[in-house]
Amino acid sequence: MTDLRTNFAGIELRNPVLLASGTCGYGDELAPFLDLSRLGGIVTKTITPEPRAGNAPPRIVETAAGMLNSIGLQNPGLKGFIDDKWPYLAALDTKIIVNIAAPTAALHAEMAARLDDVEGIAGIEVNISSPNMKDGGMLFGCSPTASHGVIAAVRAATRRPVIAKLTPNVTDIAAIARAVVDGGADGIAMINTLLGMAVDWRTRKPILGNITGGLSGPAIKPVALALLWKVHQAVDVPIMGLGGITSAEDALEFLVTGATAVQVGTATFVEPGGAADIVAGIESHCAAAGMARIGELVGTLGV
Amino acid sequence: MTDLRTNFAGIELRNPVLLASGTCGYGDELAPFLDLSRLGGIVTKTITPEPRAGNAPPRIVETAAGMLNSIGLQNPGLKGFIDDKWPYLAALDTKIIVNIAAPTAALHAEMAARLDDVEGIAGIEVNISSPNMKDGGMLFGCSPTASHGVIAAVRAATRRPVIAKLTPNVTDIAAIARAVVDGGADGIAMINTLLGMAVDWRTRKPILGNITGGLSGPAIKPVALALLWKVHQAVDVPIMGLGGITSAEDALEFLVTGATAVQVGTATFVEPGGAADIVAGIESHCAAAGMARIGELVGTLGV
Amino acid sequence: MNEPSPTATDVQVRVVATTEVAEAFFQTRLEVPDTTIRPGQFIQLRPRSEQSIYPFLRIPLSVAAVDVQQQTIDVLYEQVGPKTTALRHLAAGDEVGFLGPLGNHFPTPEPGAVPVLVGGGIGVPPLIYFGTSLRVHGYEPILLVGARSANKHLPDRLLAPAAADVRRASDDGTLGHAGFVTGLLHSALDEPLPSPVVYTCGPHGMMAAVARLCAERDVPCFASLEEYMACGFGVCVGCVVERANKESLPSPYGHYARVCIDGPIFDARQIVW
Amino acid sequence: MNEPSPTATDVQVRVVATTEVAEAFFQTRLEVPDTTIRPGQFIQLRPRSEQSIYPFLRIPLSVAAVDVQQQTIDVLYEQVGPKTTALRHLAAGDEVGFLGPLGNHFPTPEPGAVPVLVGGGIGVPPLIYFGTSLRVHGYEPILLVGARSANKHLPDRLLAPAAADVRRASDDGTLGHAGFVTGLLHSALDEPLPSPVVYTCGPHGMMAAVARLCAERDVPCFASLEEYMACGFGVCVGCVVERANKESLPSPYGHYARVCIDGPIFDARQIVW
Ligand SMILES: Cc1cc2nc3c(=O)[nH]c(=O)nc-3n(C[C@H](O)[C@H](O)[C@H](O)COP(=O)(O)OP(=O)(O)OC[C@H]3O[C@@H](n4cnc5c(N)ncnc54)[C@H](O)[C@@H]3O)c2cc1C
Ligand SMILES: Cc1cc2nc3c(=O)[nH]c(=O)nc-3n(C[C@H](O)[C@H](O)[C@H](O)COP(=O)(O)OP(=O)(O)OC[C@H]3O[C@@H](n4cnc5c(N)ncnc54)[C@H](O)[C@@H]3O)c2cc1C
Ligand SMILES: Cc1cc2nc3c(=O)[nH]c(=O)nc-3n(C[C@H](O)[C@H](O)[C@H](O)COP(=O)(O)O)c2cc1C
Ligand SMILES: Cc1cc2nc3c(=O)[nH]c(=O)nc-3n(C[C@H](O)[C@H](O)[C@H](O)COP(=O)(O)O)c2cc1C
Ligand code: FES
Ligand code: FES
Repeated sequence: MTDLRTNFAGIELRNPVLLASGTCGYGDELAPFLDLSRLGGIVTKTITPEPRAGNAPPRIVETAAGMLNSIGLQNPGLKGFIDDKWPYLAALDTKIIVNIAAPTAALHAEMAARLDDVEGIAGIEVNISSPNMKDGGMLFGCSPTASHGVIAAVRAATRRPVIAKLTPNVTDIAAIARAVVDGGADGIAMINTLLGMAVDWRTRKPILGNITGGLSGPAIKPVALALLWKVHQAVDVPIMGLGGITSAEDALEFLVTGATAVQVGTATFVEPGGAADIVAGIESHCAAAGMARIGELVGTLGV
Repeated sequence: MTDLRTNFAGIELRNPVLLASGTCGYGDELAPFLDLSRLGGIVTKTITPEPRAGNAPPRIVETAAGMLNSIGLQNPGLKGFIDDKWPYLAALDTKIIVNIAAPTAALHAEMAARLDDVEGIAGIEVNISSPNMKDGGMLFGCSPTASHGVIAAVRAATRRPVIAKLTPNVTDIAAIARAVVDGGADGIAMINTLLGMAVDWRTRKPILGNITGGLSGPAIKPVALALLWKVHQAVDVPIMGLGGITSAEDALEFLVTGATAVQVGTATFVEPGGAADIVAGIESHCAAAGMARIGELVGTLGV
Repeated sequence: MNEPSPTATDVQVRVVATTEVAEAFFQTRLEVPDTTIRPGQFIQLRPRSEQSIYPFLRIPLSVAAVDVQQQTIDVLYEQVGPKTTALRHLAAGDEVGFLGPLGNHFPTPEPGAVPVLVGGGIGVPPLIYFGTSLRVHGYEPILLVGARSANKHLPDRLLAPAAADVRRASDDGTLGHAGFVTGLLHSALDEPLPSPVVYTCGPHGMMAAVARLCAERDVPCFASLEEYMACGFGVCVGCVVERANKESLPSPYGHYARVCIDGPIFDARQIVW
Repeated sequence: MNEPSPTATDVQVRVVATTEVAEAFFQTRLEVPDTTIRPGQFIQLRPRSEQSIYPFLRIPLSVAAVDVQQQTIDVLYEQVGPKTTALRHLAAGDEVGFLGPLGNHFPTPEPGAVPVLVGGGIGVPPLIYFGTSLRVHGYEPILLVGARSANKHLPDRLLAPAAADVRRASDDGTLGHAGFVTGLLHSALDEPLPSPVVYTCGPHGMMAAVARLCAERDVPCFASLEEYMACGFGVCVGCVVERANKESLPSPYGHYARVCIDGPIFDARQIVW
């Protein structure tokens, strides 16, 4: 038996496996297929200050070993979340991290402050990286200064652990990571989706209504690992690794490379109960390898 | 019958299908499997001023719908290329584009000038984007200023068309594209590989000797199309599109999205004769669609 | 129509057999643990081994027939890409991942009404199961079927259980009415049918035309929509359709409905075509 | 040993049959248009349909047996991941992409020499074909085979054609010598063999130990290397091994040799272990 308990930036997790933002909604649709209490936690679909309609369809298309999405952050808004979604989440026996995005640093801070009044939230993940959030023009997550600004504002507005979620679509992700840590981030989650596009040459049209979208799934795992490795070397805060994880072995690769915990995203669409199997697989692999605590594995990559 | 002839930045191509740098060597190993005269052209494996040994193995690993490589530009150097490789290439009935990389702008220019004395080269592709070229520290292709500098130097040193090959690993590829066009690039080739990594969690070691490598193959096609679309809107020079092309349909998607020609890379490893099949497939699809010239398709994406 | 939908489960099931029933159109019979599936519901299959991650996403398919005795269901599908190719190549006895039943179901018409089922191409399968079930409940549905040409039409033996009155159209005139299936609907609605109710599934353009025609004639119309799906159970919000009457919604959050869980069947007047 | 290697071709071939010959170890027989393949050469198979792109790269496998009459070849492989899984699941009659033969071949020993073949795990297959061919040419090879345990050992009937003298070792002592195959080699080289020549294929550590032992005893040693391969025909420069005596090379360009085309068989003294 390996002890899988993990402390992530002050959040006590039953095990290091969470569900990624936007791939588990607000928990309810998954419950028939997955016992959420078997997971370390779940990260809610991004909420924004006001409700959003999201992008015009089609919003989804499969690509080689992955998929593109352009959901466009359809969500009920902060108030709708608290009124309609939180009661269900609050009753779950797992840690709930709330993922937020807003058009300005100040609005991020306002959201975080308002959520501070809601009992039971384990942490705030700040989505400075969604290719579907266009309100702010260029993404915050593409500029160290803007990233720093958003995270500092949220940090000042909440008593909860703040996790910055980074985009891979940048030249120097280590610089962004240093900026958010400097701004007070207690942890980092990475990666969000890669910018991607699919085209139907016969109709001569993009397949997604939004033209481009975010690429996720096994196809991006090598990119996620390379960027995780860069960021692990650049900063000292704990990192949640994600991008293409579909198996326990995948998860273990992220842990070895420097992630303290992992998030399962797109894989849940294909195997709704898969995250629990990943927990079980991690436990049996680590037990077979004679590890007492999962932490013994984290960041042990020898190069 | 659709006329597939394509003028790319002054280079008259039999058809818009070329082989990508580093995936066709200097032509000879492929000849048993592929009649190179059926292609628009081939782009040589990158040559550098001096011979290079390349990186320590392992250099290759398969990933989901793709592969990582860390060849590290093993090549015979400029003189070795001209003496040992060029005679074979010169005799081929297809356009030969020579791909170069060097640690400084001045050395790029020197190489281009020396190649100007070699009769028969159709164009120069400047690899400012290989994740395996570390001599210059940060890649030229990651900075608009550095990219501009290299291309301007090469442009001044050669009478041949100059094609800048861009990396996808940047925040704003349109800015890099504008910089190289400003520096005098006659065309753009994109994309080079994405930064990636693979890990063996049991041995707790990276799989590649070089730790990270370049991701190529079908997995990256959505990224290549999205970036092509961005660059197509940003500049007016012709673009060679590449990244994950394995079929005629893939090639047509790049043409529709804004590529004047395409390059086939990793696919050649799996189907050594595949590029010729892609030419045939493009021809039959376009003929069936009643197109007189392939150019009618280029950049026709309706959004 | 207001019984709750059966609960979906995620199981491995076995292939009984696959047969080609029209050109590039296949029927696969699956042995399932539970046949409690309502007409109009669909399933998500994963036609690959545990070791493989390709094809990556599952394939949504309507249920075309249910055999409660044999504990089997049939899916009918056109081979169009990697997932349908993988499914078609499974051998008898092979396992396939089965998630379902998913989505809502066709609403039962008022007693005495005449259900007019209008299907095109890969939209025909759910109407077969629906028609079969309607007849069990004493209705006499009319089935209008369109396809590109004769060789793309499903054979009589597959359509017969769904309706005594089957009428066909083909775009190229090689079978039945020459032209679109909407031509057949036009004629059918001209007949003196007692309170017709239209149910349609097929290409978007076809269903839009059907919906328009029904609106003109003031005939109720229910459409079974298709959208690219990732999850199929409501969590990704990827498979959406725009709602009509957005003004009446409490927030823009509701502008789009999910085809997989809020549908796939919608009252044709409640969505933007 | 100096005849040129046969020319490689890229063709589709058919699976005759696949059988499990040891635990998770499979033998697949392929019907090939041309059996001109030299011992030590390998092939690149693509066990998937044209429509599918997964598994993406081909799988390099040594040729373990050739039947000139039946026009078939055998490959022997352990199921370790997606590609070997896909290959193993092909049915009789299925097509598989075949690129080959590739690489160089084992050098024939001087007349009268005793070939000592040292194989471990998935390295045994090429030695079977080589041993069989050596016996046809009048040599009497000794075959030393190592595996993790008895159930991973290939059966006698597969090894018998390669040598009259087969000696086995297993790491866990469940069959033959308890320990590594290098223990067997130690003993064999202690025997008064007339000019022994060692040929080895197996895990890197095993071959390195074999090479070391041979260097100590001044016995010639040829090793068939394995590296991750993309192309298999020399164009990607991915499958390299570091050369010894780099000082003697004209430029650093030659520091690394390609296993697929400059090998897979190297004189053990010419590479860095
Ligand atoms: C609720 C639902 C029920 C369905 N029922 C059936 C059925 O009973 N029989 C049947 O043959 N098909 C049905 N489909 C469509 C079927 O799911 C697709 O044809 C299939 O996923 C294609 O997968 P592929 O990998 O073979 O081809 P792909 O390569 O994925 O696609 C081939 C072509 O089909 C188009 N396509 C793929 N998926 C969709 C989609 N979801 N919506 C619209 N266009 C798509 C693509 O644009 C492409 O042109 C249904 C779809 C949904 C959403
Ligand atoms: C010239 C040559 C000849 C070969 N002959 C045989 C043979 O006759 N029988 C046989 O069983 N295998 C042979 N192999 C190895 C075989 O190619 C691999 O086992 C196979 O590619 C694994 O593919 P996979 O998708 O099933 O597993 P993967 O998931 O790709 O790999 C499974 C495991 O094998 C390792 N591995 C994969 N490929 C290689 C490689 N090329 N070198 C070293 N380790 C690797 C991986 O690190 C991983 O741990 C040969 C390899 C080469 C290069
Ligand atoms: C359909 C979909 C919706 C997503 N929505 C969000 C979101 O609302 N907020 C967010 O931070 N990330 C979102 N993501 C990104 C994922 O959380 C994750 O970062 C990414 O998909 C990579 O992980 P994966 O490959 O495991 O899916 C979404 C991803 C998908 C596929
Ligand atoms: C093994 C390998 C070697 C490569 N070497 C080079 C190189 O020397 N110079 C270069 O500009 N690009 C090189 N590339 C990048 C390719 O030319 C191409 O940009 C990239 O692989 C994306 O295309 P693809 O997905 O079709 O392979 C190499 C790619 C691979 C896979
Ligand atoms: S397919 Fe995911 S919500 Fe409908
Ligand atoms: S595998 Fe490509 S050079 Fe050897």
